[in-house]
Amino acid sequence: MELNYFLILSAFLFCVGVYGVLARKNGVLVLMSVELMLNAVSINLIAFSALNHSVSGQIFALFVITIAAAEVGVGLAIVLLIYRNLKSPDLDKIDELKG
Amino acid sequence: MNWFDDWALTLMVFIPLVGMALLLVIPRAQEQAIKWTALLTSLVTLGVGVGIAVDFDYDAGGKLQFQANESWIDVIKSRFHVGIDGISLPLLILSALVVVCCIIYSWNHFPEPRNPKAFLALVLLLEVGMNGTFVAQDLILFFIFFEVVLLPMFFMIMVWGGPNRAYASIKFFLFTLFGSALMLVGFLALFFVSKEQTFDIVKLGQLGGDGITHSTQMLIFGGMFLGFAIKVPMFPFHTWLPDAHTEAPTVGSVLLAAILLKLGTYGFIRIALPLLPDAAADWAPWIGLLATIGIIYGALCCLAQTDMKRLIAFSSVAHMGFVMLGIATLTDFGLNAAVFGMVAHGLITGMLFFVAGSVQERYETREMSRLGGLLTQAPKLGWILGFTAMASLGLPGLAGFWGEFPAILSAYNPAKVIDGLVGGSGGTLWTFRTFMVIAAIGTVLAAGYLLLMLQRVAFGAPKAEFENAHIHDVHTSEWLAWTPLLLLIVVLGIYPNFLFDVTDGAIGPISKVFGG
Amino acid sequence: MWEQDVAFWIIALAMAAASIGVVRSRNIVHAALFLVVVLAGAAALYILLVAEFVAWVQVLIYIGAVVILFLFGIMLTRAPMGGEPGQLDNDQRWGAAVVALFVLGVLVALLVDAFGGKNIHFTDALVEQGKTGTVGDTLFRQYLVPFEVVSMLLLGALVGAVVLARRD
Amino acid sequence: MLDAAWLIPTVPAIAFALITLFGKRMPKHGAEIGIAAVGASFVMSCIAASQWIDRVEAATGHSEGLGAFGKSVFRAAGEQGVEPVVNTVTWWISGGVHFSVGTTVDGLTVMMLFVVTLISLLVQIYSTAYMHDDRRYTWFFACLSLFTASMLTLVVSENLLQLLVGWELVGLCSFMLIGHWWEDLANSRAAIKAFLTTRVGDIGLMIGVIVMYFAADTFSIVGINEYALSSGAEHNLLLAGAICLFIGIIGKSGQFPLHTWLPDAMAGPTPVSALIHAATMVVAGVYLGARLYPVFYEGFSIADGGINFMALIGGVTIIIGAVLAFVQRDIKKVLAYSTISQLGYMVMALGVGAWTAAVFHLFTHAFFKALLFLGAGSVSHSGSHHSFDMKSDMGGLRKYMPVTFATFMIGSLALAGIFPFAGFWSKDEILVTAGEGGFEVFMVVGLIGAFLTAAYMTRCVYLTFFGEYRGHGHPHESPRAITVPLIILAGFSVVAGLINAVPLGIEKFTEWFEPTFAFPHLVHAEFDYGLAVISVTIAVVGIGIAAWLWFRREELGPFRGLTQRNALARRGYVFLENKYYLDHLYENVIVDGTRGVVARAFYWFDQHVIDAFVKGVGLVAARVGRFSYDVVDQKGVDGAINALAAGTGDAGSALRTVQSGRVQRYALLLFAAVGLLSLALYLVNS
Repeated sequence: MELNYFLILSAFLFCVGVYGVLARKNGVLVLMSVELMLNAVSINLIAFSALNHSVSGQIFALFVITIAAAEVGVGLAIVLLIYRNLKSPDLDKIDELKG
Repeated sequence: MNWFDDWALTLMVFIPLVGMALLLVIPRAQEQAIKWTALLTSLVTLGVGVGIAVDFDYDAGGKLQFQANESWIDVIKSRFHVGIDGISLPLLILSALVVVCCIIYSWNHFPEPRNPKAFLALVLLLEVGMNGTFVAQDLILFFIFFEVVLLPMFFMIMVWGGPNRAYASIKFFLFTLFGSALMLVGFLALFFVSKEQTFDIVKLGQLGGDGITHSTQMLIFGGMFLGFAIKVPMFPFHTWLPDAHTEAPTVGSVLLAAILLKLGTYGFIRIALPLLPDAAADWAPWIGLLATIGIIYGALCCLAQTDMKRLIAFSSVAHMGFVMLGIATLTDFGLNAAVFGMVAHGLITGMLFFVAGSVQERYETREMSRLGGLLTQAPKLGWILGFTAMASLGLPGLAGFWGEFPAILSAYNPAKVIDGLVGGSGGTLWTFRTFMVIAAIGTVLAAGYLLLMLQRVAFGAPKAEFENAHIHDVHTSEWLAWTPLLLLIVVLGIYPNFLFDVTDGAIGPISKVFGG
Repeated sequence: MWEQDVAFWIIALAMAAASIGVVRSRNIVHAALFLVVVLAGAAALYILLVAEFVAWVQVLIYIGAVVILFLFGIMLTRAPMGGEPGQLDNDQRWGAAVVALFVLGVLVALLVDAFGGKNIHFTDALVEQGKTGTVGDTLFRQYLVPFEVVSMLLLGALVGAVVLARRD
Repeated sequence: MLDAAWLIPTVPAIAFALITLFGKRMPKHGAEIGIAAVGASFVMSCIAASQWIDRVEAATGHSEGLGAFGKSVFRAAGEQGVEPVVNTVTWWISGGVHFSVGTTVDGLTVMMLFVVTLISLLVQIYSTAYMHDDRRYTWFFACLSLFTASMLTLVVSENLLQLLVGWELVGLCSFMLIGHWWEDLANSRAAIKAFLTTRVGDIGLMIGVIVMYFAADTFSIVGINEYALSSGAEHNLLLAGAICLFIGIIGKSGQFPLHTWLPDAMAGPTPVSALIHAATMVVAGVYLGARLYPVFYEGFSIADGGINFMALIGGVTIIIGAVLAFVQRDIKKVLAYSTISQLGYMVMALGVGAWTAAVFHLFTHAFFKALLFLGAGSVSHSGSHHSFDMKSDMGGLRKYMPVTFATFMIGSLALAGIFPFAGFWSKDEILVTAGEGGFEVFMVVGLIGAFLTAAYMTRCVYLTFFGEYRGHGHPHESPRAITVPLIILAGFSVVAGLINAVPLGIEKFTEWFEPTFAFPHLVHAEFDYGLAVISVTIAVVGIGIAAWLWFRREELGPFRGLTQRNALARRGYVFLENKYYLDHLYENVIVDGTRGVVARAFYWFDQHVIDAFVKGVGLVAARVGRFSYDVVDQKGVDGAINALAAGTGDAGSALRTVQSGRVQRYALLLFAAVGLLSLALYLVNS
């Protein structure tokens, strides 16, 4: 099977994720988009693992999954905090760093 | 002591880094702990340095000792290769010593906005870079350490500097960075065109530019020349120096004058000359010319100054001119004189900046027209200023003389491989003898501006505005910081062999290439 | 081998469509459900690539845990379900689209250039390496230290999340 | 002692350190350390001298000692004589060559050791009284000790480099002691002037040392002398070396045209003037000339007669110094110009081949000039209330200060060259050797100088000790610490000349002190009674005319007010008053010119050309950066918000618009940049 099938699919997922991260206002949705990007990476890792007959790619994918879980946990906590403080989960409300 | 032989230099370089890391974790409020940590770190470093000096095989000063050669960045064939010979040793010890003195000096007078934690951390980081440069035997390693010193010095001027600090610090940073960029290009070019494709200074030195066409050598040397000459600084690349010195805090000025300027001249002796001897021989008369111009030019600019620190800064241009003149002759005499001159200038000008800083701290001005009568108000400080000025003007019996006189001596008879500015190889002698006479005139001008400074600052009666000011004489911390420097100035002046004996063995192999 | 190709295309199209759904859906709960499709698709791909252990972990952790977390998050933040178009999007939608497409273009060009013509060969060895035993072996021998580090990270994340989200 | 000569300078050097560190806590505030040290040095010098004399006499085969006046035996031409005693250790190495430091002891050395230590000792004793209430009494003694140490180092040095060290260190001491009362800016100016002027000469010395090093391949004095006399010596090198070294002598020994610092150096305390600016330091130049005599002898071709650089400068200095001594009001300045003039004699003597006469004159001059200076100090200390102005604060002091008067008279007569005082013997020897060596011109110059010397000293003595007292103090005789040194020096001024009283058949000075190793074979002229009579007559006439002018002033109708009536006389007087305008040339034209115009011009060049170029490069770089930011970045990437920034070009507000504070805006830029960079990399690499 062509390696590029997987890579291009993953690139597509990644870019959709990028779009989501950039364009979505709701914090939870941004986090979901981040998950899309992470998955894209995982697919890449598995694909290369199969190409090179090396198990390391799978291990990395496992780590990515683990870290994604952690990220979602912390991320959602942050979104909750934002919601609690601003009464809205929208990210464009936070602009304290505005120069 | 095998263990020590392998690790001493690495320790020397990285103990300050560890000390700096320790400083960073100590809370800001615990000032005493911070100061003591910094002092102990620098003392331990100096201790290692003394251990190296004791263990050093002085009969084999030309051989690299305390070598460590580990793989580092394999991708670009750069290795962690450190080692010292008779040229590096004195400078390494000087660097470790001056840092200790600086930390002691700043004990009770940190410049505004205080913050000893950050200040001392920067000093220690600076030491990492300085020590590293003096021990590195790999071009990339050398370059990295050479650049490491920029950042702490930049921040030191930027944060603790005088009123015009932003301008001075950025000028310093960009100017020197510009030079080192060209130098790096030179290093890379050397890597690619050399026979062995290596960054190892020892190996490249053995090749001695073998197999590189002459025009390429000239270009590569030109790149290195710019990098080193800006650091030295040689006329006409010196204009960052007065601004940086004038604005820098006292300790910054001292470190800048005592060690940082030496990185440039050290680079010439360690890298530029042995790696590209043919190009060096062709560049030499021009280096000599710029050095001689620098001697007279720096001295004349000194005479026009009204600001004490700026005067001392310009005097560095003149004094480093003597060092560069010695290097340009490519002879034993000249190179030995250059190393001696580097150490002597480090001690003496460092002291001058210390004193200038103390004067500024007491009178809150460096304008010489407002000062006067220091000898009546703070006699000991005044005499130390006088003593240091005398050392600086090259009085025999003090260290400065042994940098100046042999440099002038060497210009009488430069290496045979050099061509004159006019008249080809036949004109060499006259070219350099003209330099010799002009440099000798420079010594009179040096006496002129230093004595003038002494007269305006120390002699006479105090001006009306300071007549009733309470001027404290030399503090304990100042005594502690200055005594080693003052003693060294005297000891090296009376018995110069302490230094010449160490350097001579290491200079021999370099000058041999030039038939010296 | 055509079966695998067919399977891939089906999964891929489903994932692509679902992923668009994630980022374009007006209903936030729908978005989460679309995400489930994408994640499941990814798991299916893993199986296609004989990485069964990772596939099951994907299903368990992602679909089983992460998506549930998302749903909790949605409920806790009272996200609007359905409504005005663009309510969930900000004002730089078009810029984002341009950038994403641009990055996609670059990536595809790069990938085609770099990996065009490379094929994955499904062999017995590949099957062997995808087995749980092999993966476990590697994980607890070669990658033991990273594994421990990741566990510390998880602990840190746990504590962090508690600290952040706690009402006090 | 000849082998341990290094001890002689070391003892005062240690004394310097001790006085500096502990002097203030000592009961006599450090003076006792200084006197003890220099006393020890004096004793050691005497031992060294007697040992050397024994050595010489053993070599020449008769040993009657000092008391016996026998006809001396001299070596024949080409015969090598008594070798100097040389001891060295390694000082520094360069290029594998070892450079040594050590001592050379020969006749010249022991003579100088004796003179320097004796006068240092007397001056230190004198200073305990003279400087009694000084603010920096201890420091003064420390400086004197350092000076003695440096001077002795210079004297015993084995090589030129070491000599250079001593040479500069005595200069430093001179600087510190002239500027001893630095509260007054005039004093520190004089100190700096002295230091800088001698440093100008030191350029010559330094280059001369270098030239001689490369010519002879050694710094060793003996080695250089041997080289100069060897057949392989290059005359051009010797000439160049001799000229350069002589420039050093001009600076140090106050020769025309670098003599102007010496009168100003009188700003220092009087004992310093006696020790440094009369007896010892200023003769260091003459000493160098004598030490390296073969170089000068061969370099200037002195054996050929005629006119040479050295003799010419010496001759000019005799006259210009003596003439200026007439127009001074300050007694110390009279003596200073007199010193210049007498140094001219010594240099001229070297230039005309009269080595022994030059060194002999150095020897005698040291005693009577130190005596005169100390006498002047005694006058100001006890007679004129710390003033040195002869015209307004002195006069008639012979009644109040008999000892000072008597000793001062002896010194003056010795200086004027009256038989049988010390100055007569040495001056006469110079004149006679000049006459016989083919330098008749310089003999005449010497005679004119003798006349002038006698005349100005008469004026000086008259103004100080005769007539009515014009001061406002209560003159009395000085304390014993002052008078005893005066008496001792007066004794030497009377008898020192007899050591080489040629007509009496005594030539001990020549025998003992003239080098016989690596030294040109000099002709010793026979004593000439006719010339001796002429020179004494000329001196007596000089005294007579001057005395007549000053004692019988009422009868001097035609001469009084000459400067008011005659334009030529007035111009001449003004010309002398301004010291030939040399000071104007040096201070106003050269120094101020360098400091003011040249230095400012260079600094202007530095700031406005070189630095401006650097700044220009920086500015252009900044412009380019601003442009690329404003136009490329702002209009291209973030055109919507750019309107704000592009108009003002203000980087601050431009940055502000980018910094929206929104994470996603940053992320957008980030990804765009990543994409662009990847594309760029891709395009570059493909």
